Amino acid sequence: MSVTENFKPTIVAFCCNWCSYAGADLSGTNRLQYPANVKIIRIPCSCRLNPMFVLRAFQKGADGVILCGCHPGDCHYTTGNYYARRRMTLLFSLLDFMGIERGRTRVEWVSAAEGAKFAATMNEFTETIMKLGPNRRLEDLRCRKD
Amino acid sequence: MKRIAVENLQSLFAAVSAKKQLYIPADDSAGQAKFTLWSEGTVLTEKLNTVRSAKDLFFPQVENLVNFKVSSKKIEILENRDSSEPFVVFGVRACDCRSFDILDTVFLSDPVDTYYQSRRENGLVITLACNRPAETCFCGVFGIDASDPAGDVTCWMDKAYLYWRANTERGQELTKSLSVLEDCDESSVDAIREASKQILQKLPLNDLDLTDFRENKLLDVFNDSAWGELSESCLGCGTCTFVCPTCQCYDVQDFDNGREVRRFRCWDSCMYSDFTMMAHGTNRPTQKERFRQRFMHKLVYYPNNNNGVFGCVGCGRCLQKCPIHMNIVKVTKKLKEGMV
Amino acid sequence: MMETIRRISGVNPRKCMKCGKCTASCPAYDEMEFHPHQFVDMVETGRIEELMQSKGIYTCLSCFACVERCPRSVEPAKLIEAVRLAVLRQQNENHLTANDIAEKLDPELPQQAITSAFRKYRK
Amino acid sequence: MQRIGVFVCWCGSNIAATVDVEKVSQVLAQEPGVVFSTNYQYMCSQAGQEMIQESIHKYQLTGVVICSCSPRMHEATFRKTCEKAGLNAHMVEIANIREQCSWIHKDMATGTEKAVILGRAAIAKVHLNAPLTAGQSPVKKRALVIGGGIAGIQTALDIADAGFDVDIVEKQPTIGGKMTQIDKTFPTLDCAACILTPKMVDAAQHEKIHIYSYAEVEKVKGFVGNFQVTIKKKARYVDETKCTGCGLCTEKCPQKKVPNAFNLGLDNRRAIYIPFAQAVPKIATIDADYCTMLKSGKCGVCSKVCTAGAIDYKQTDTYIEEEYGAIVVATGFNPIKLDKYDEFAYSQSPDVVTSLEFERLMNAAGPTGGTLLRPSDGAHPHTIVFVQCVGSRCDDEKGKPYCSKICCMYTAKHAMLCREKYPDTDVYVFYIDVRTPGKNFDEFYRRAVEEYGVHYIKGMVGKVVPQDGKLKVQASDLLGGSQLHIEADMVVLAAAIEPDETARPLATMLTASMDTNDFFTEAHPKLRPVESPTAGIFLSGACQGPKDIPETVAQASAAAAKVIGLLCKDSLTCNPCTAQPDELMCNGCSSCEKVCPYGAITYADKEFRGPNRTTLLRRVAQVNPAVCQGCGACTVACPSGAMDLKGFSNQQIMAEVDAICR
Amino acid sequence: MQKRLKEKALELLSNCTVTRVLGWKTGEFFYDLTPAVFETAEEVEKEFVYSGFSGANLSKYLIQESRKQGKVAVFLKPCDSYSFQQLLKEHRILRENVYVVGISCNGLLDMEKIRAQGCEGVTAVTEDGDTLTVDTLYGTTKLSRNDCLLERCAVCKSKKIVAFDELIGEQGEELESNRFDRVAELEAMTPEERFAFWREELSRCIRCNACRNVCPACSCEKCVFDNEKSGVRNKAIADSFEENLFHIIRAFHVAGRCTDCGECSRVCPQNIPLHLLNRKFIKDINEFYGVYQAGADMDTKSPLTDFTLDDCEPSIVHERGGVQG
Repeated sequence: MSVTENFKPTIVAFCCNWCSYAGADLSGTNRLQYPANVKIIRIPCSCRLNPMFVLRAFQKGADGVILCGCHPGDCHYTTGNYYARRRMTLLFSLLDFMGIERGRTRVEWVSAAEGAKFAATMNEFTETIMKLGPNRRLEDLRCRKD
Repeated sequence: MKRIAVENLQSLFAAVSAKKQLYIPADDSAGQAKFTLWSEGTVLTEKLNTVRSAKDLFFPQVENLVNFKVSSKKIEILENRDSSEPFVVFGVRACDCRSFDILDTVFLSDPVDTYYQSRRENGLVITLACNRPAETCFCGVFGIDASDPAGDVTCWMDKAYLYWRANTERGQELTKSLSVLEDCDESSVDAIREASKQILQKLPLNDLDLTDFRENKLLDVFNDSAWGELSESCLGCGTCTFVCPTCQCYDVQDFDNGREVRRFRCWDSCMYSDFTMMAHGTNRPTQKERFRQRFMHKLVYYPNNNNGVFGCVGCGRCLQKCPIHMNIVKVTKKLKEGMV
Repeated sequence: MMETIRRISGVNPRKCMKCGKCTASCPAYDEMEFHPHQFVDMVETGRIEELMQSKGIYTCLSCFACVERCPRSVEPAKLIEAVRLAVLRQQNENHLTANDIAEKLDPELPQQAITSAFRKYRK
Repeated sequence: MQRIGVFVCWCGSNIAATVDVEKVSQVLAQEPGVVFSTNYQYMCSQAGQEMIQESIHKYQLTGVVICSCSPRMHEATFRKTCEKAGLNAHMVEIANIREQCSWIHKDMATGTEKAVILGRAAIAKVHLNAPLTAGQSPVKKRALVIGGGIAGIQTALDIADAGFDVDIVEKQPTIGGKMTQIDKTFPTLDCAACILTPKMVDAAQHEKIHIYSYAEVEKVKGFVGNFQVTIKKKARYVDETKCTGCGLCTEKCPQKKVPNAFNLGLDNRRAIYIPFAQAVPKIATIDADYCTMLKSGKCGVCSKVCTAGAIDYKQTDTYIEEEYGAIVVATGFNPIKLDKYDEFAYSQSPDVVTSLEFERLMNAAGPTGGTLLRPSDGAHPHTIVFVQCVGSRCDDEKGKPYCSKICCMYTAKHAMLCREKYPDTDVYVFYIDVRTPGKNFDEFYRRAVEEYGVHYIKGMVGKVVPQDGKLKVQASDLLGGSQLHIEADMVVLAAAIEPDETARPLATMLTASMDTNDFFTEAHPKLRPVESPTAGIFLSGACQGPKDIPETVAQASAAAAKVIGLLCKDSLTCNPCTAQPDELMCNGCSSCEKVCPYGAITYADKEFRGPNRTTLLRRVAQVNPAVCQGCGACTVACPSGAMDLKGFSNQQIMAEVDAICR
Repeated sequence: MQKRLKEKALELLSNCTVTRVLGWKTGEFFYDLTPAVFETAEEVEKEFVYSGFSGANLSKYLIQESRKQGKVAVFLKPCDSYSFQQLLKEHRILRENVYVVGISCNGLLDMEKIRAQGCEGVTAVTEDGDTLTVDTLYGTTKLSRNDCLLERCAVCKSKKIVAFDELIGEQGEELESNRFDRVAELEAMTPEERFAFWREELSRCIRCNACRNVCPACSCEKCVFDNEKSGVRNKAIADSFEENLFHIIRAFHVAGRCTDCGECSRVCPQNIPLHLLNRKFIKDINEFYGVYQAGADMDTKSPLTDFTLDDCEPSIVHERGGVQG
């Protein structure tokens, strides 16, 4: 159990440049706290997220991966998040099919005005990952930090 | 010669396993045979042979070579050899046993591949004569007697007994330590061998004639017009290579986990488009050249360099597993047409 | 106490913008000493005791006109109901006896309202 | 190997208070490729920028990482800084250690550790950055204004006065919009028509303005500077070039029972009509829903009376394709439908009217000729109740969550006008708050109360019941602490306003974003209020949010200024972060093309060198960098990974992932 | 059937409709047929075979063949015709250079299944209705034909030939198939069981790439797993993660394009049921976005290059039934 007690999860948040990255900035501007485990990678649009990036993150030691994009209908590029939504739905379903914990992956739509939602989402997601413990089912042993 | 009743096989395995790690061919979850580390309950397969050859135990598909650590701006080199402990492999067929000779020629000649060497030194081979060869078997073509294989120890099996003959010093040493074995007469296996030979003679591929390839016809074979047709349907996958007991090509790759770099080698296949890729590209641009390379190597280059010994042992794995059923037998026969 | 009321009712009185439409809609306005918008205000400012003492909470018909009309979905009637429940839970008083029913009967009033009120306020 | 410089900003104490900037710059100095690392109080200051420039020269930096505030804040600043020092702008990466680090963490150790990781990710990315050069795309010097209300007219006039061609597309047969229906304007009470119609005429006569009336935008393609727009001119069955606007047909048409939309259905018009006397263009239009000739082929009266021979029953919708450099949205607003608010009896009594209907009833050109009469019996009303905030300031389910902004003022205007014209009427205004933030607005409202004796009552109307020709109004008086029962002759509802229903499909065509209420979103709520986030799309008037006339006109001119600024340029710098296919790996499968929202991807059959001196003809994707906006949808649709995105390449993103997870 | 196919091949060659015929060529044994291009009548006469072991899907070869000089004839079974049409849709095959002879099909045989039923040293198989007579070096056995069908044939989704110039045999119908049963069974397991199942299966992978190289959808000019620049190139499975990575990404890349032709599982030397991953995607697509069959027509948009405004959210994976992980 010591593993879980000292567990400091690594969480990668892919944020679209136009809504969610701005939403993340806003939660900073409003001084809303969320765990430092969450590290944000800026991508132009949620549709830029290649499933390979998600798997890469798990390989290199991430315990949770979350994608944040504009709300459906609000995509800066009009339709990007609709494609992202289908891709991630199918990817997550396949991961689930392969027995990977459902909670490790998530998609959340966060607008530029939803600083509070961003922080709340990250707090909640981190909590979920804390409960799940370290990623063991989709890890690369060569990357394990011991 | 020793023997043990078939129903007591598990106690033999237990006795060997008590001394060294023991690998035996056992069925995996898909019902295919695979060399498996023996533990209580591991049962010897009824299949003729394993899907992957016994090569895996001496030349694994992936093997660590060395690690680098990059800290600030310095590079540190760290030894990262997979430890090789003494082990015994039971149930190696005559074909696979012969493949070790071929691998030895490659890996143990100067410069010696110490990774392979340490495994060879640590590994004791117990062969098992074939009673029921498959239609795809053609080891006889290479002068291999499947009814009397080599190895540190040779075994035969019938319904009642497993017969055991130590061939080498190492084999004898192991035999001595195994009290479960009982003495028996050398002639006990004659009947088994005879029955086996009867079958071996009837195998459909026995007529494969390789004599023409022994002569130095390198360029003729290389330029044969049949290669295009033969390779046409090849998918360029690595199945034949990876199930082959004698293929020994590998690639060296690095894996960076962000804190240190692991350098490892892994099997490569000359059927792959990026095999021996160089800065200028590849010198085998189409599947025809890659396909030709594999068979030229086994049928021409290797025998030319090694006193006429072919780089194939006739195990028949590629015949069974090739997705499009192209194989060394078909290639040989087709090429022979051009040699007349 | 304020929290209890909020919990029972599920109403957030802070959503109220004090427009008074509830009070404007209330058919029992004249029967009450506190009116729907005041209920909301009193719950918000914590004047719950006063409310619980009030007879007005029993003159509320639970017609839900205020709930229906409130532009902010504050739902005053639910607050009143919650206060009544709080009273019931606290005091077990008998607010409606069988004898009281006759005078309450009104052809305009649905029978069901009487029945449900009787069930609720009878000890 | 890049030579990377790392610059850690303190942002005064904004970063330095929770991030040990000294430590961050020291640790990052140890990263491979980093040849210089420092920290400074304000990197964005003149001195900070000079320090970066000097370091670029001194250490021959090929890449720069700045650990500072959000790239949304100063990425552009730092890129320019580095560009001036001779470094390509895209060799700069920002690690966001303020908004996404120092401001969300309280603990120095946590903040520092995270800042280091974010810095590493930026360094890892810079290692793979390549200099990018933005392409140029030409600007079509013509603007399109969608909507011909006061906002559209003002924008068009301003753009045209600057010397650029402007087209106005108006869906109604005339321009003018809502303002044409209004009687007087607050707070000055001048006549709306008197100030609007000259502008309409100006627009019609301006040589740089072309008006497409009775037309709609059908399709929009392209991007800033190069929009291709298809405009649908709806069939009006009247030849615009021949019609003189004499109006004879509108008098002779036998179909008299057509609800007059201009008067909100308060009276009837003919099937062929000119909306109002000052319509621009003053051309008749046949209402195909009512015209017996079009419906059954029997009639043809208008054709017979038309001396100009302008009637053409065979006219069909026509489509015009035009190119524009900029598009202005000025689609305006409408009052909401009141079906949901039946407590006010709007559907039960004709004497319950909306404020806009009330405008028509007060208007000299309206159905009653400017005399205030009850629609039900044409009697003079003596008691009028105005109800504020109908459908505004509601919970999402109950109506619009926003304040419609204009109702307080026009209600004050209506109340005042009633009392002025008919001093014997009692006028009640029920309000929740009276909101009068505007020049001379509160004075106006106070005049209504003090000089005109309008009864302002804080409270709300609960229900209106039509009974015996009267309207029984039950309301609360919160300050008086009573429930009021008023017998009114008329009830006027200040209905909330909402964006025009054409706005949402238009936004989709324009790829412009909208908020949940269908108002167009501005690029920045404070600093770029008249631009849409979609480049080349500008916002004018109430399509962006509720506005009164002065505000609308101000925004219209502001949008025009922005358009002029754009059209002045001969070419635009394109987004350099575009998709780029590796033709050698492209399968030509069209997956990328199918997901591209801009149609930036086409295919070409190209010859490639095959093995053994052969040539192969292959279908490969081509990206038009002037059209590509860099979303990256194609990069993921591409199974072979042939399509990559410059500036956010697969390798760059994976390097960031690696750095964060390591 | 073989006779009719041979006749057709000869006819097409002799009347110059085509210059080449793509079919199956005889091997050393009765079962080891190799896809081959026949250019002369003599070759066809001598070596052309069509039998229960002509399982190989020939459509992928057309990517190359249709780009060569002259027209090529190809024999496509119903399921192969879906692959063919999907490739057409992706502009990979030049239709004008191909003459498609659609052939009806009553299911193909799986040598692995015959061997798995205890037949060693098989020398001949004769089909007689529902029975197979298997001659081996060690005697003769009779097997039920149904037990020896390729997995994809046992759960055949369609007997319809969706693209052809000419038909031999009857045109068939799309079938009610129970092909998703196994997927559903796995879905009903706990995540731990599913994880254990896939670990066991995928741990056998030797990354021979047979599944990829045989797959008609995996026809990339250069696969990401062979491409140094992709960042995911690898040649061997150095860690169990890479097993997952390869098969997840491969399944994802063919999602919406996979016709469920089953070749991946047929060729896997380690008998990994790889088709289950693809079928899971197909099942999900059918459930989330409406029934879609890749290759069934030329027009319908692939579900991954399409969307609707009210698609389900990814959280559906968390919300729907089954045991939470």
